[in-house]
Amino acid sequence: MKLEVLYFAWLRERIGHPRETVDTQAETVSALITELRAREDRYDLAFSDLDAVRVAVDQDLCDFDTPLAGAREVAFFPPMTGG
Amino acid sequence: MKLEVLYFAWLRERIGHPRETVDTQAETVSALITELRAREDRYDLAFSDLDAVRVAVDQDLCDFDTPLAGAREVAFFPPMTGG
Amino acid sequence: MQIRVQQAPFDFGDECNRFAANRDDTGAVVTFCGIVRAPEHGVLHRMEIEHYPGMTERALAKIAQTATTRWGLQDCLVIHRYGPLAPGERIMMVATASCHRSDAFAAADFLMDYLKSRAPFWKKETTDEGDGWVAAKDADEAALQRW
Amino acid sequence: MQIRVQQAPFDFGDECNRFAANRDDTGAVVTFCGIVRAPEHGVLHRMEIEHYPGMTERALAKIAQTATTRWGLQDCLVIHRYGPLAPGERIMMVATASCHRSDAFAAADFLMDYLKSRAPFWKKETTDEGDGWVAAKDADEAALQRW
Repeated sequence: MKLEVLYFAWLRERIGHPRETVDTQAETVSALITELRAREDRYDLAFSDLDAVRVAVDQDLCDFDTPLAGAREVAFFPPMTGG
Repeated sequence: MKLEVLYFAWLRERIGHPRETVDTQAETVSALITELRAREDRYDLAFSDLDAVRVAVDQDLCDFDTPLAGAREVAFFPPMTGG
Repeated sequence: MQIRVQQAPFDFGDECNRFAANRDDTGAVVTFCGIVRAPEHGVLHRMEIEHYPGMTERALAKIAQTATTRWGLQDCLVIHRYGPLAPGERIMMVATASCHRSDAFAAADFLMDYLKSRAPFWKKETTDEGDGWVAAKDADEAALQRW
Repeated sequence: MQIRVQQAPFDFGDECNRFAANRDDTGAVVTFCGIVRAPEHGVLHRMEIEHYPGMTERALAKIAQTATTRWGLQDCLVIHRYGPLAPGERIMMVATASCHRSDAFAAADFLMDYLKSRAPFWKKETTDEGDGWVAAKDADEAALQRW
């Protein structure tokens, strides 16, 4: 399946681009992260501390074990600092 | 001693005037209330439920057993409803 | 710290803007505005606020000083009107400025609780059912125990 | 209920006045305004706020809806800016309207806590010591437990 994958804040900076289309068979967010980390060092580095990473699937915050079946957009970002 | 005695809200309405000068030897607020109640029915009525009366001596909220020595102004009023 | 007790209307928005201006080292401003609203029963024609000139300013300054010290406020403002007011009119406002939002919120909440039960104001309502002094609520007195 | 996510500045006072207008049956309006302030260390030159278009509006609407239902608000407003901001500039505001002050205060406090840690905004500071993304505070995450 094709997923739009988005990165924000320092994840975007470390990975080097704000979004990309990923062709993947990953069944969960965790599996997708494993695939991305295997690609290149900059991905591996960006995801090296998952305590500092949050994820949203189709614009809803969720956990790393969330299934990706039917998903169109996955976003990775650090803990939010609004307000 | 001479005291300025002030009344607010329904105490003012029941007693019929907003302030008066009272010549008294009352040693405490309680004693002053006893003197006032003895004057006329309207005073007696105004002070008949002391749970509904608050007092300030020289513009500070206080208790009924507060001494009046040195005081210049005593005010009686219902519980406050600002805001 | 500013305390104003006045019969004249005030402009809530202008006061908010003035209060929040030039605050490079303030992170958080909280404001509260009290509005004359319809009573539990009947149709409100008018509200009249009586106060105790002199003591009112003293009591408000003391409450504001306590809040400023307790929450390390950079500034606080209290405006309270007296005299006749129509439904929908703005009765009073408070504003607090602090580095952190939790302090600004707590201080504004505290100011309101104390101002409500410890500043010498009394409200009289004129409704289609007649005149009456607004009774103090047990809940307002109880709210002071939070602090 | 109104949610606005925008790069342009907003006028805090005008928004307060508009929000508090025509509210005969509202007793209480609480507003909060967040201001860009100096960081713990160094001199702040600039702040940049990044956000996640689409999700931001969704997340804010959900938080505002929860507050409205939980405290029976008559209305609430959230404005949040993104893009470059200078020290002293107003970042965001919330406003709540309710019959009773306790509901208006609690709802505004809740909105701020959730908006801070659950809406997709990220702050980057440029100081005389360099650039850096503002770290989320444990205290902000802990604050959510209050609700």
